[in-house]
Amino acid sequence: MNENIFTTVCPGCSIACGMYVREKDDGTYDIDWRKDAVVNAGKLCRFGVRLSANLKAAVSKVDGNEVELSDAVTAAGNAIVDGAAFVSVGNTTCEEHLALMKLAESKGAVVNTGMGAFSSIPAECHSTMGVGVPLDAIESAKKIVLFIDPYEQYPLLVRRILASKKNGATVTAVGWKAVSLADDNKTIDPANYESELDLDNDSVIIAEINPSTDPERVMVLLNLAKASGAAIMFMKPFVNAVGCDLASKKTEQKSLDQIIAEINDGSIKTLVCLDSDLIEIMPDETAVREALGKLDNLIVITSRASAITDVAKIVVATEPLYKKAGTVVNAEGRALVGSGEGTDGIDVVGAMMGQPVGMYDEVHAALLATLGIEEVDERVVPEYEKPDYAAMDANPTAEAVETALVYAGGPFFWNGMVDDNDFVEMNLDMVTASSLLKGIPARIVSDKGEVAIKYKVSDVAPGVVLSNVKLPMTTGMVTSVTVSR
Amino acid sequence: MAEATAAETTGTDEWQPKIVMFCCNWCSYGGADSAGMGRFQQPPTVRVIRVMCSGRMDPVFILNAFLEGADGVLFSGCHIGDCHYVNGNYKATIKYKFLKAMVNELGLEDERLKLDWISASEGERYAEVVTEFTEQIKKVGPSPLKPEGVV
Amino acid sequence: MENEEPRIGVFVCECGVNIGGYLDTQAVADYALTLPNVVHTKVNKFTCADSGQAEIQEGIREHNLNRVVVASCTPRTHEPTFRACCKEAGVNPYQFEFVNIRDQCSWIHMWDWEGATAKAKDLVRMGVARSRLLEPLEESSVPVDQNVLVIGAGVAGMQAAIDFGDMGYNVYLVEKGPSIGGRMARFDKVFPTNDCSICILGPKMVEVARNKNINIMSYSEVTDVDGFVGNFEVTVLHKPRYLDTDVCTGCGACQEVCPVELPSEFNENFGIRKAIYIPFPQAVPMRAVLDKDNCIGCKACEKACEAGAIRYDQEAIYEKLTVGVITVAVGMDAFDPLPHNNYGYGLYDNVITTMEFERLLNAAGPTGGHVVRPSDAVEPITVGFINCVGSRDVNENIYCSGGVCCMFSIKNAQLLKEKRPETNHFIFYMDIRSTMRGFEEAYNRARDLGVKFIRGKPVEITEKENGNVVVRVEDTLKGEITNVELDLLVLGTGLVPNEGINEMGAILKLPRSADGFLTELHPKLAPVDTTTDGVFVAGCAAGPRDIAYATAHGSATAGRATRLLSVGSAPIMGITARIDEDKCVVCGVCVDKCPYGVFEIVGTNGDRRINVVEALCKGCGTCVTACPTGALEQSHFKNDQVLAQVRNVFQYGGE
Amino acid sequence: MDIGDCYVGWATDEDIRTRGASGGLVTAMLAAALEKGLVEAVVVLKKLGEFEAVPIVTSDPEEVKATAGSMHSVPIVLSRYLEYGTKVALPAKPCDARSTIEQSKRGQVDIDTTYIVGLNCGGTMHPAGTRDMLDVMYKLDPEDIKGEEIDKGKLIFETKDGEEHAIKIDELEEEGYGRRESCQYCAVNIPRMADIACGNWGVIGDLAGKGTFVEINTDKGIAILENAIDAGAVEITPADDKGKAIREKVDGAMMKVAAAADEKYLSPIEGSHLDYYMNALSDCINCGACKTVCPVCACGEGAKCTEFSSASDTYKMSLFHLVRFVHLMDSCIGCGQCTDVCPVDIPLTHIYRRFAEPMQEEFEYKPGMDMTTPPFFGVDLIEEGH
Repeated sequence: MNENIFTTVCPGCSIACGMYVREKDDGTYDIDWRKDAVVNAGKLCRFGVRLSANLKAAVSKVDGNEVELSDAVTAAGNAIVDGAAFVSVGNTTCEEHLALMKLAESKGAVVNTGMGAFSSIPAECHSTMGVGVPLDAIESAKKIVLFIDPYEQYPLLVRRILASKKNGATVTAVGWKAVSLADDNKTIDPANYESELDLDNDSVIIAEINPSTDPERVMVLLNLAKASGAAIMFMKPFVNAVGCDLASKKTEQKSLDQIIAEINDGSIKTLVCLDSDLIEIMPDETAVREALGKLDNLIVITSRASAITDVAKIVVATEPLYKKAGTVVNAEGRALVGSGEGTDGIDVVGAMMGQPVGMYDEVHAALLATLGIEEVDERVVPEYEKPDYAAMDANPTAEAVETALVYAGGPFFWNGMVDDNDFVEMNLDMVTASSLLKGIPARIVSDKGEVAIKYKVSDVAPGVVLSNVKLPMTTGMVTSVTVSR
Repeated sequence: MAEATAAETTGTDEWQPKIVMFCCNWCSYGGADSAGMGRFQQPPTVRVIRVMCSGRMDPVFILNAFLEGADGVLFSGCHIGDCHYVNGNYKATIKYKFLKAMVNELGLEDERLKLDWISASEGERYAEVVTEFTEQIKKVGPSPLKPEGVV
Repeated sequence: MENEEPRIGVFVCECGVNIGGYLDTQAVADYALTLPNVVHTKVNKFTCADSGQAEIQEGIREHNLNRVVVASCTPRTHEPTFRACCKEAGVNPYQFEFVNIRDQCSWIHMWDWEGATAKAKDLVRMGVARSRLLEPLEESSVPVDQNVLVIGAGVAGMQAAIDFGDMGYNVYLVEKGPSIGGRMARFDKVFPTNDCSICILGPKMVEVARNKNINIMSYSEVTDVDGFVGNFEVTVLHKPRYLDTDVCTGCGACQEVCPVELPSEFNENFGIRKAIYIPFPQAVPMRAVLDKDNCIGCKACEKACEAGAIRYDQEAIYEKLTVGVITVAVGMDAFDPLPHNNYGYGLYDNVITTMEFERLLNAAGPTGGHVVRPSDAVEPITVGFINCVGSRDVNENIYCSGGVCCMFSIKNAQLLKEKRPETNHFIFYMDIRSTMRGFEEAYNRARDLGVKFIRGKPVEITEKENGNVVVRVEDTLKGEITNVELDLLVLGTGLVPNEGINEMGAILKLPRSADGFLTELHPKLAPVDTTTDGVFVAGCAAGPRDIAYATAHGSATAGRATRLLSVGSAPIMGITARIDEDKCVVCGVCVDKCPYGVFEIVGTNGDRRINVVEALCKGCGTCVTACPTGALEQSHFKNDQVLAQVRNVFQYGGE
Repeated sequence: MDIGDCYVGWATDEDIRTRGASGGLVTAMLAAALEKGLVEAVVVLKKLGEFEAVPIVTSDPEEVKATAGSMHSVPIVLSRYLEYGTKVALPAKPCDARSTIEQSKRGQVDIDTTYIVGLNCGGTMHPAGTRDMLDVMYKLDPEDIKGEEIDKGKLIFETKDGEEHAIKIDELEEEGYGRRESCQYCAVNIPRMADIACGNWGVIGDLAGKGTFVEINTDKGIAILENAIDAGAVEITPADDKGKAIREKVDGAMMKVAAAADEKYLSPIEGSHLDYYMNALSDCINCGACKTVCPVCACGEGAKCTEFSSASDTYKMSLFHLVRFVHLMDSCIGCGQCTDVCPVDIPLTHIYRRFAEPMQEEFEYKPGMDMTTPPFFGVDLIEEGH
């Protein structure tokens, strides 16, 4: 009777909370709280606590049949042709991402991180967009403006913001839903952010960039930060989104929408996804499934079973994140390594381009060079260059909705998880106007279909049906709907 | 409809609490029926939920009733010694002790939770218990746990 | 069926004007139709009438209903009716839900039309919410063993045994004492006819002994009962008599020679018995019994016994029986005035109890039928009787002993007066309760004989030097206080539960009422049934009653039990506890909580699980409450079904 | 050897004796239990860093020996890690021992196959809090720390340069550092509910610092110690009366301190209780960690508190918390785990204690102190007796 202990990070979002995994003889595992972890002292949110139930290991497959890993690797190696597109949004280590970049390069392509905003915004802004402020700095801010709902989207930020309040900070939330810890909840036209928010050097802006983020909004926030001197932190839905961004050649990338468009117009025939499930990530699930169906080859290298592994032509299954050797860079820019020593993920990518086993050290060294550090020390946040950027022209439209389902992503949303607690939120007026009954699911209808789902009465903006889970009738991050009993 | 007129004159503007009451099948539910048989009038504030035994009275039910917005919760079973199921009502008293202590510590008014034994023959007493409890709740007012917008 | 989309029909009863006159039934029905899954509603004049039931069945057919909600009177009277109605039309009876808007709404809010209507809507909404979650259930059955156990061989138990035996069922008649016969064997005469008690009981005892189907187990006790209706596993302890009952002839030679003299229990401790003795002359079985606690081991009896029946080394035997049904007839005790010295009993020699008087009066008793007073063995001239000793008394027992003691005193005064007309008799009473046939006549006869009735509760008893006792009493009819000097005072002691009743109740899992007697299933409609299926109660175990009443009960238990025996199977209710083994963590809390022993932990280590013996479950749901995981559920009262009601008490205001 | 006997013992192995705390008796005893087949597994504390060790299960005696001298662990939910009936020995602070006993009452641990080796405890510190404290109070770099100990009311850190840095614990706790709050008011220091209670209190004279004081509490305690002696892994000598008296004195002093802390931390709530609790719980993000780590909760993933409560409920408080308040009233041992893992820093242990303490006092039931009382409203069964 023996147990293996792995120190690792939670793959739920870009905070990268420390945890340790207790793996039993039979390969099952349990998560536990690593209280000395520098990120969040071992505190975990619902996603992390339930990790072992949430994440299912992937199985190698070719044409839907289970195969040995080596056979899947061979099949993948043969199927990856020149002109293939590569996606890695940041759900794995920097080293694996770098290895994939090498593979892509050998096929004359780049690896897309899926963050459309990065492609549309000048490169000198990327560092600011990628690496945020240290989490400790949130606690010592004097003013915090939230463009996210920390409770649902990034639950582990809650304690940081609460700490800041204890230290005397005021918190303003701008968004669809009143955030209970905020001193002030506002709906502001983006044109008036600067005048209404009154920020300065001691302020921190917390917002999000995800694959569906409108670059115009990012520009507005960058301008706001620049004009006020406030620090800005963009949270990302993926654990290593920052690391992948740092490692990537950003400007040449395509957004996920572009990739889907190119699949649809036939210019992409082969797609390689590294721990990135487009079906889960993109709001219009049916459209993505349709597009993926048009590919000649969909090759998925991944550690976990998900929607995309069911439809992929080739699945190359790698070890779970907690077992992997490698580096993850979280939202603060802090580089973290776990105690895992597995290099399957890198070795399979190497094998696909005919590289011998043992590439890990090489890519790790390359990563350190990219990050500009000598060794990974989780207690030290590396210094990142933050070039001054020019204010950009942005013409964001004030977001107004009639009656619309609006997605606010959270760990469960981005990881495609459902559980019994799935629900949407709307305000009391909407509930009574729609004659909803207590305890009876609401019926939400869009052009594409309908669902019946539990609802919760919250302080949400009029006309908004807010959801943290994906519903199979949406067309985008905002979908026009009707609500009835 | 003389009754309607009567209702209008009884001052319906006054706030009427909503009380959730759990009754065991054998005694208290029978007591409630007996109150009807005897036409013992009482305020229409109580919503009775029938369970087989007061021992079935799960603290979850009572806590949930409060969270739903109950201004008061009554629960009732056979008199001690008369339990149809040997000693279910005795077990209920223990749960009640815990629950009562819990509700008190939580800061809900003590008056909002009450256990009373009512036998199947005690229709008049049933009406008295309901009437008195309603008055008691009217004095303490609406529950602070009542969610916004529910009636 | 379970996953079928609910299609609910709501039927609102006007009950003539009983409901319709006090709340807006049409508004309730209209409201119900707005609720999810409700596809049909109808207001009936009388839902329970044939026409109303036909409307339900028509609704089920026309709208393809799979659930029915009736808002009318109370499930306590009408649930079976509507369940049967639903079943006939193809809806599972457990998917019928009753909403009480008459007894618990219209009748109690008669002057609040609006309030009653609003409440009725709430109740219907709660009912519909519960109905949505109701699951179809099947009632199952278990086979019934054809053997019968009767516990207690007093007159009630004997009657039950005879009836069972005559019907052809094998009966185990277990009696704690060395002979059957019970209390009645000790009475002199019985009211109101003044028949000689043993003269009428004796033949019945013989009848029991002769009945081939009755297996008398005297000097035996039931120590454990496991199992459930139709399949009870009974352990009987046969106490050692220290003699071979097959060899003993009941000649009594042993008791002649035994040198140890002890007070005779049969004679209420007047007179003596020996350490080895025959309980009484008419005992069945007519066998001796050796009281080992008091035996000095002289072995005189062994020498005297020509049959050679004595066995000093005999040991107790535990016998296991399997029976299908059980009649409990463990009888009663008379109230004991000794601990509190009620009316000077225990302080003054010439204060005795009715039972003692009964033995003194008995020709076969210790005095040969001469009533003498204890202090000087003189036959008394003035005798007083106090009724309600230990009953109708807030300090002792509040209940009335059913008129039994009133009649006792009347009978005894009358008997002595008839025997010795020179005697004077006073009966001190609160009320004379002569309720049954012939009782009032007996009362009148006593008055005609000159027995004096003084309505009043004596306040003080004093003893004079000559041993006479003086009763100080307010004659509440005259309104004056008098002192009555008596040669002998007899206390009309009430009936109390048998001392072993708590133990018996625990063994059989039967609840006791506040008066300490066993509780019948229903005092009016199921007077001999109990809350444990297959266990019936007869005679004084379930309350004070006279011989006729007890005998009738004995027969009644046989009748009720034969329903199960003759069919050969017993139904098991649908509302029992069930366990979800995936959720169960085998914490075992339910094992301790269940009063019926439904649960047991079986298996070892990782395979441990809770075994649920559904047939034992009475459906109280206490275990479900105790279960912390929610793995245990009570069918038809599942957690989510009850919570659905709780959660539908309230609604958003805009509806 | 009899129940109630007290000894001072040490490991015979030189290496274990010097590396282990107080002569390495516990380590040697656990390793011997494995080696001689008394148990199939041992729970050991694996060091994740200077300030954190985690419990793991092993069948390898070498791994047991390697952990000599480790410190800081959290109460283990033994049933989460082991199948029922596994023969196991575990080192246990009083809260570990109490939680194991509570688990066994709920059928999660077979107490007959579980050897609880109790360790005296005067409190533990949260690793992250310790780092902060070193930084703020001691002005030391946490990475420079080599060891720590408590002596005469002072918390002493030894740095790699061999220097000792001491600050009074009172002073630290005044500033919000030091031991976990729940440890501050925990009055159980000597684990007499364990099979055998071990610690350094009462080891005096030449043996001070080189021996472990043990008190035998059960037959299993005798078995595990005798097993170690038979295996030649441990040597013992009877404890002398002076040592016993000193041990009692230390325990008494600790209990007094705890009582004072209890008074301080669990002082009456001023103002509205409901506001206090609503406010305290308002930031809950429904992660369920508090339940998962709770060592006296036997339920699995599904339980009444979670099944009937949903994040979609529009309630002013969550049913989850309210149900747990009731469920823990008779069983909370105040181990502090829920507070430790709460991602929004709700002082959960503190809150549970507020509900549990009055009832535990009323029913005179201190959970985890013995095997005789059944759990979860089980107190009624005792009352039923009379």
